[in-house]
Amino acid sequence: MDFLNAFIALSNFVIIPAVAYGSQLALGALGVTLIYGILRFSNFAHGDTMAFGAMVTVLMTWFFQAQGVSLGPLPTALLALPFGILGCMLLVLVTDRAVYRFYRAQKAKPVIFVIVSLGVTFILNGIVRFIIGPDDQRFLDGERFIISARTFREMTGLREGLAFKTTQGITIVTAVVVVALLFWFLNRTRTGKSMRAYSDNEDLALLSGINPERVVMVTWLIVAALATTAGVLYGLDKSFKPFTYFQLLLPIFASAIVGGLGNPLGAIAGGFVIAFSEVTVTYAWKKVVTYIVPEEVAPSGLLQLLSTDYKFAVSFLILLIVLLFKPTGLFKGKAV
Amino acid sequence: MSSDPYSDRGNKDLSLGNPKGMGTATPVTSGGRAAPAPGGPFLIGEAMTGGYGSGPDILHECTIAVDRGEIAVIVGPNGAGKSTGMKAVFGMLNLRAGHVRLDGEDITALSPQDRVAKGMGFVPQTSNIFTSMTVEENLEMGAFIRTDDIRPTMQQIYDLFPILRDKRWQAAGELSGGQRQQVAVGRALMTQPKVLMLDEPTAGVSPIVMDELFDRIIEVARTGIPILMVEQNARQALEIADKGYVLVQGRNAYTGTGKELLADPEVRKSFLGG
Amino acid sequence: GGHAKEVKLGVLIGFTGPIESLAGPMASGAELAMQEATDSGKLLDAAKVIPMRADTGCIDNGLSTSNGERLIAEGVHGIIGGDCSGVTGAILQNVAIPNGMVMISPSATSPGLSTVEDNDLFFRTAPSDAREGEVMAEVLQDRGVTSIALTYTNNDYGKGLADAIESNFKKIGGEVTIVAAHEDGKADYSAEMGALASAGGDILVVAGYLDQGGLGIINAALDSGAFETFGLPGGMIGDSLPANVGSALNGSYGQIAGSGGEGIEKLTAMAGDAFDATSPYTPESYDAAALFMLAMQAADSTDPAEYGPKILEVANAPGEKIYPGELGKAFDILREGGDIDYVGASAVELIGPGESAGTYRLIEVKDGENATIGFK
Amino acid sequence: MSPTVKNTMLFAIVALLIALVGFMQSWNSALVIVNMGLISAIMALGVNLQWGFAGLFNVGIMGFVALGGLAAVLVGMPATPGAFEAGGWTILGAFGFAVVAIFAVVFVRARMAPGLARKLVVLGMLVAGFFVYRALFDPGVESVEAINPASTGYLGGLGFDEGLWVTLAWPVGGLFAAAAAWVIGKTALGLRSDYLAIATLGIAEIIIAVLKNEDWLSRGVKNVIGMPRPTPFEIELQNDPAFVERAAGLGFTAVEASTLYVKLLYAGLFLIVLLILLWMAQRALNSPWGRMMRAIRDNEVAAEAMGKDVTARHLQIFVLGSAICGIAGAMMTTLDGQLTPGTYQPLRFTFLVWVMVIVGGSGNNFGAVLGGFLIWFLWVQVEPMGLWLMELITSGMADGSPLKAHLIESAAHMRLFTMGLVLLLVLRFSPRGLIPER
Amino acid sequence: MIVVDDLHKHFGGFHAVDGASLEIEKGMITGLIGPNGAGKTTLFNVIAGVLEPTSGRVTMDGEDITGLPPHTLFHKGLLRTFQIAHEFSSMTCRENLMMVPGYQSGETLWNTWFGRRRIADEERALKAKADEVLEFLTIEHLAEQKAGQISGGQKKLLELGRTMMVDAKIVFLDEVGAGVNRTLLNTIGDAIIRLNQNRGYTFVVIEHDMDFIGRLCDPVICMAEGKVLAEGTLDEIKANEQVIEAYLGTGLKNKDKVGA
Ligand SMILES: Nc1ncnc2c1ncn2[C@@H]1O[C@H](COP(=O)(O)OP(=O)(O)OP(=O)(O)O)[C@@H](O)[C@H]1O
Ligand SMILES: Nc1ncnc2c1ncn2[C@@H]1O[C@H](COP(=O)(O)OP(=O)(O)OP(=O)(O)O)[C@@H](O)[C@H]1O
Ligand SMILES: CC(C)C[C@H](N)C(=O)O
Ligand SMILES: [Mg+2]
Ligand SMILES: [Mg+2]
Repeated sequence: MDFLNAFIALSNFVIIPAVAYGSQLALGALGVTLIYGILRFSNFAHGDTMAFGAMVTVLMTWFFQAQGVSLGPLPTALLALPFGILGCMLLVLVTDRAVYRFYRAQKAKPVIFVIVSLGVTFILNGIVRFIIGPDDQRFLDGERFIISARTFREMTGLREGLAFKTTQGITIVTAVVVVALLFWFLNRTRTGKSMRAYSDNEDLALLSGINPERVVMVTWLIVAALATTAGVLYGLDKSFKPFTYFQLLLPIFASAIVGGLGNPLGAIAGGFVIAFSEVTVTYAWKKVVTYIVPEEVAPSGLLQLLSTDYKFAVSFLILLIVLLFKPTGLFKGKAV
Repeated sequence: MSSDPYSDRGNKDLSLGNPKGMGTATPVTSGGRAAPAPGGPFLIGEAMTGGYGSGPDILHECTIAVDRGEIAVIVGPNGAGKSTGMKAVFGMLNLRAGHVRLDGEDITALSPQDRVAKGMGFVPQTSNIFTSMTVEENLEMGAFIRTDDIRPTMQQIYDLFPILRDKRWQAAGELSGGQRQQVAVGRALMTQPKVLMLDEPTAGVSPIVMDELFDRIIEVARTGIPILMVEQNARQALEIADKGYVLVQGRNAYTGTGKELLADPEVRKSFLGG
Repeated sequence: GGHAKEVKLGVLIGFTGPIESLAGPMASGAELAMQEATDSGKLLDAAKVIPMRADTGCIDNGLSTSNGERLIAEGVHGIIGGDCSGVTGAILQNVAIPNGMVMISPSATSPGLSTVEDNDLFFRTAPSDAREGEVMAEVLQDRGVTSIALTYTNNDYGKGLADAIESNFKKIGGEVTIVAAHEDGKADYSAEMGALASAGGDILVVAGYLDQGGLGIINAALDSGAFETFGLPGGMIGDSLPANVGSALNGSYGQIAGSGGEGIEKLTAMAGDAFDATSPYTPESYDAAALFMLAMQAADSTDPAEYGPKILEVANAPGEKIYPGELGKAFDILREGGDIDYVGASAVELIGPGESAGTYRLIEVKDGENATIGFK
Repeated sequence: MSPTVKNTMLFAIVALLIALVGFMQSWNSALVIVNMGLISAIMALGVNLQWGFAGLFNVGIMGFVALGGLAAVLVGMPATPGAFEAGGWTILGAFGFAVVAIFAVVFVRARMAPGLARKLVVLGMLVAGFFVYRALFDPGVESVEAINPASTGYLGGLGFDEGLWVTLAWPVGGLFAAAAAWVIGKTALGLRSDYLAIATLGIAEIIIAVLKNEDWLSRGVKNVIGMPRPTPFEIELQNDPAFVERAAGLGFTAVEASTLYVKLLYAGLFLIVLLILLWMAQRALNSPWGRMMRAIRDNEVAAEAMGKDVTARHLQIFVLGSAICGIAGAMMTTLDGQLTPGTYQPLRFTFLVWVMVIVGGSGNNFGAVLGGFLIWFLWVQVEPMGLWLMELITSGMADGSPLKAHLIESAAHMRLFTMGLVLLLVLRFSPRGLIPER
Repeated sequence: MIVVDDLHKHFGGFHAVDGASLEIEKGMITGLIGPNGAGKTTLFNVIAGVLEPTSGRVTMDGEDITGLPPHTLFHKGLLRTFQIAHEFSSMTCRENLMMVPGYQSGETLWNTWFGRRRIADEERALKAKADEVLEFLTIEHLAEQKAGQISGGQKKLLELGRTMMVDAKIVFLDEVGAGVNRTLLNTIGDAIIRLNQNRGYTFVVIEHDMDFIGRLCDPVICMAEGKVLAEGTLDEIKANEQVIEAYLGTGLKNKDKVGA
């Protein structure tokens, strides 16, 4: 019986990866949820906005690396991030001007916005691939691990290793900080409140002296910052590849929705729900159980509830169950 | 079923293009320039002609005016164009003819936003609160353009409508019809406007609150702020009105002091319910 | 017979979609062969070979079929493609067979395509995965591996290959602790990693694509310290993998269809900096294009019905061995009625229903690079 | 311009575009577009029914289309010899057991008093049931999948592979989709807008996951190829002297004539289906039923108070719309001649259909049909357009310049780019769709 | 006819209806008054099946109707209007009315394809009926206007009009008067009385206009804080101290400041 090793194995393969993945999803979901909450449509272009912001950052990182600039143990990309954010801000503002503003003036239905954002997705898709190509790009440098599995084993003498990556650490910290900031911003500051007012009743907001275009602009700026940060952190942790950002959209939307659309706390909760359900339900408990039970009764099978083929299906099943009991998500999101 | 029977967004689905908060009027777009136009009452919509979008004219050379310290009341049958007239004065409608002047300044070309900045306050007839925000936040939004301390005003509102104090942390969309109306009026009072426009402020409020409200309106007016309001509780309203307008089919049908209109048997019979 | 001064060859592969990063080099490889033929001035009556690109999206039947029809409409004389096995079947059935068009796929490797009814119009320069399964099992046995964890990309390629590896490895007495699918292009592979790590095994065999889920899985395994050595079938062999993973990949090994270093080295030299000739299925693409033109020369015709039957002849012995860069020479031999045995960049040897026999190059990652350590 | 004239013109323009393909490329290409256009139009009709009529945000179209495809396999493919003996019956038995077990659970739940005891018993029964089910199911699956896995390894179907019998798969596809929609509707229709959307999206993903991984059912990712079709094979026609002669009489080569003939046959069949469905949808829309649906869409609470059973109506229309998507899915699989679960991607089968509905004009059946044709045309034809665009841009550049090479290299990615551009342009000039709801 | 027995409706910790018990007699026009937030609308919503009660029972003609969905209650003859107008905004006013009657044969899909004749006949009758109602409400000129584009008061009229499209047994009117012109309101009052006397409709009317209540209603029930505060004729109610304090008030204080 070896609870310590069992626990380490579980942390290494379930808890840490799920928390990190959950934070990544949450950061993406925050952007989606904000657009939905304020501008009231599901932005399909969010994945590609992330890709765009990340791309600018990647290019800047390469530039810095070529110049020999570095942040020591931290990835140089963090230094390039502000530039990525700026680039992304420029992009979203231009798209808003060129595309969305027209439909706002038309008072178009949200579904039109959704489809329009699909069009924007296509275009961004083309632009990003055009600039940086469809391939994987590496831009991570600095210390890869806070603690690697091997070091951990050597340090503790345990059989199981525990790995914790620098990027995972940064992602988790960023997610927590960002959500706190956003929550404070929306609920406590004047600008934040005016954004919520605008989302609630555009005409009345106008009557209260709120400038709609400013609200829209601030929203896009925040979204650009969020998207770039999320995109870069994801790219650092995994790899930068335009196609995966589009694929990331599905779990991101799932997270935003389980959490309750329009609610920043919901986005975080949703990200974790999706991440944990993906990782735990298909987990093979053999290793963990083998450590815990006496040797004679050690399991011969994998002790896997479902094969990993169904991991995506399972996370959606969990999403469905959550929605059946909480029809507007865990945190009572908007259902406008 | 819906847990919120008040939800006026039918299919609780924004994607369905529920027009809530999305009026069909095409407001005057930003950027007009205000030009002085001497004389006249403090706020006047003069010989206004116009309608919604590209539809037919609803207003026909309709004139509404109110002066400092006065209460002007607009009455008339349903669909006469009272609310349309208010919206026109507030710039939420593109006028085809006529002018709007505030304090001698021609503001016909200003957007509603700019008019708010000029100190005009307006409570629309419908969708006049932020349903997803708390009562207190609704009031704060009323004071959005103010930069001074808003707490005293808020206390005054709570004193005026005590029920709102109990409900201050509740989402306004969960209130009863009359309570919502109180929030709407409270929101407008928070603005501390230079001129206040109310579209049926007393619809659905109980007699005791209505009295409080009228009292308050009188008080506000006597501090010098002109008040323009549409009312269906016309007799009570005309009793406190300095000026009354009867609109019929978008035209001025009768104009006079409140007392005069109340005394006119024709007006009483046709518009005030006898 | 008389023929046009132009030969058009369609390049119908997935420029967008899940293998978009492979498609570029593949197309370049095919076009390199065409360029070479044109430059030689010896094909038919000094014909100019014109490539026509079209997209399959890798997974979009409707798009592939439409684009196939479009290529036919534009008068192509042969189609290089499809790329992914799924759409390849669709193009074959809906475009190639009805129109009597010959198709040579450089990359569709599903065993299912071996038995499909094709009216002798379908060939491939890549071997069936059934064969790779045997080879991989032998490689593992040679290395003394007794148990493997196996993960595959969830499509007909991955599934077929995984089946083949599993059954062959079990046949020779190995243990397969787990067979877990992974989907390509997903954001995260922690769940798969959890299951694979829990099942354990000497090494992890990744039957996936190197710039898709395969890479994600390997990164996840290394990050969590679950596996240190990987078995790498063809879809995982390419320069970008060691480049992306870094030194941690050293010591991993596998195999890819291909033979004698000569062919591939020549191609690499020819490609120069223009594109990466060792990118997966790029040599096969070069060879597919070459086979078309050689068969046309042998039949002295661009009519599929006439040159189609020649493909097996030019590809296989007897005859003089032909390597990349030697197309001109081959055209000469053929014109004079001689015989050639096209070897090309991927050691072409067509067997049975017209697919590559499958010689495999054994690879081991050393010092961050794929090193060839033998052939099988 | 009166709306009728305008709409006729829009249809004429799309017809002209397709005809242009016929003239400039080939009539085969044009007919391929027409055939997929017809199928797309049917899908769009189904989605329009749900969205345009009832305001149900269904983003699970892909799943229903795939179920239709499954029906095509189960109806059309021959049964695998020996599969049922080997494990088919065991699998069916396992399903039978599952049904019985669920009924048992429901029965026990109804009989026992609520409380912890009941919860424990129910949970225990469910867990035990699951394991027994797996114990029955897994060996069956294993033996079925063991039968020549490279080419069969599944149960096969009913073998309706003679001529028009093949089309039996289409209504069956509709039924499959309808059955799934009923189950989904019963559970998920309480959800609103985007919550319903993600739920249906999830269910579609689950359906695809099942199709991909249950090899005994339809070979999973190994694909079913060589499916029967209602039309003759081109090769047969080419080998039929009578046909070749008649073709020659009309001035066609055998290959041309046979390929065109087969496509025309398909087009005819699809057109019949489309017309029937369109007629039904139009009639329904312009009737008190349609009025009721619009009322429900406008304001559910009020419709409920006016005596309309909103839940039942939603379920009805959800099932109908999904069934139509299922029919289209079966038709598409028949046309492709193969079922490839890996190709079912939300972008292609869900969002593209949505684009069709919105661009065409939601709430208007003719709009949906128009959108189906137009968007499909673009989806296929923007690639050459993108290439052309790139050539235009690079025409001024020096040959061999790296930028030019890069641009031409990226041309394929211009497909989506151009698609996006066209989409935005159409919606810019006609924000409510080309043929808006009245 | 309707008996409400110790009804509770809680929103979280807030008791909107807090043990209300009352009886509505057949053939009467019962007035329901009370301060804003007294729970009147909530009570309506519970009776009409829009909200589930936390506890308590509602019976109609002896039959337990607690928690039945609104559409079932509609077919039992129980109709209601909404305090905040719930029009079908993208449909014309006439369609708003024509959709009301239940069990139209054109609402069955089968008939829409194969029963056109019958539908056409029914539709003609419905249209005539709808036009009659529109005319009564003085909004016949709006028949073809989208209901989302009419004035606030007109929407309330339409709301009322819907209840006139079918033969109801009992109608709950939630502040039909708010926002309606007083002269027109008098006409509506007359109509209510007529429907009550000639067709035997039972009415329950929420209103804050005491004149209107006085003209129509007997008895009158006054609610406050979720409970029934008083019950009786309007005069009795008006004399009730608690009612005056909570609801009626004592008139304007600033009357003296009214100038001119
Ligand atoms: N969904 C809800 N959530 C929380 N509180 C609610 C909700 N709906 C109503 N309430 C509260 O219940 C109380 C009763 O509301 P109700 O609408 O029944 O009042 P009413 O008597 O109809 O008032 P009015 O005359 O203003 O229409 C109010 O205080 C309101 O704030
Ligand atoms: N959004 C709109 N679009 C088009 N027409 C409208 C719109 N709103 C109102 N109308 C029409 O304009 C006319 C005047 O409406 P308005 O709302 O001004 O009336 P009102 O006098 O305020 O009536 P009420 O007392 O009922 O509120 C009505 O005939 C109405 O049908
Ligand atoms: C392009 C390749 C990676 C395709 C793969 N060999 C298949 O058959 O699907
Ligand atoms: Mg009005
Ligand atoms: Mg009320």
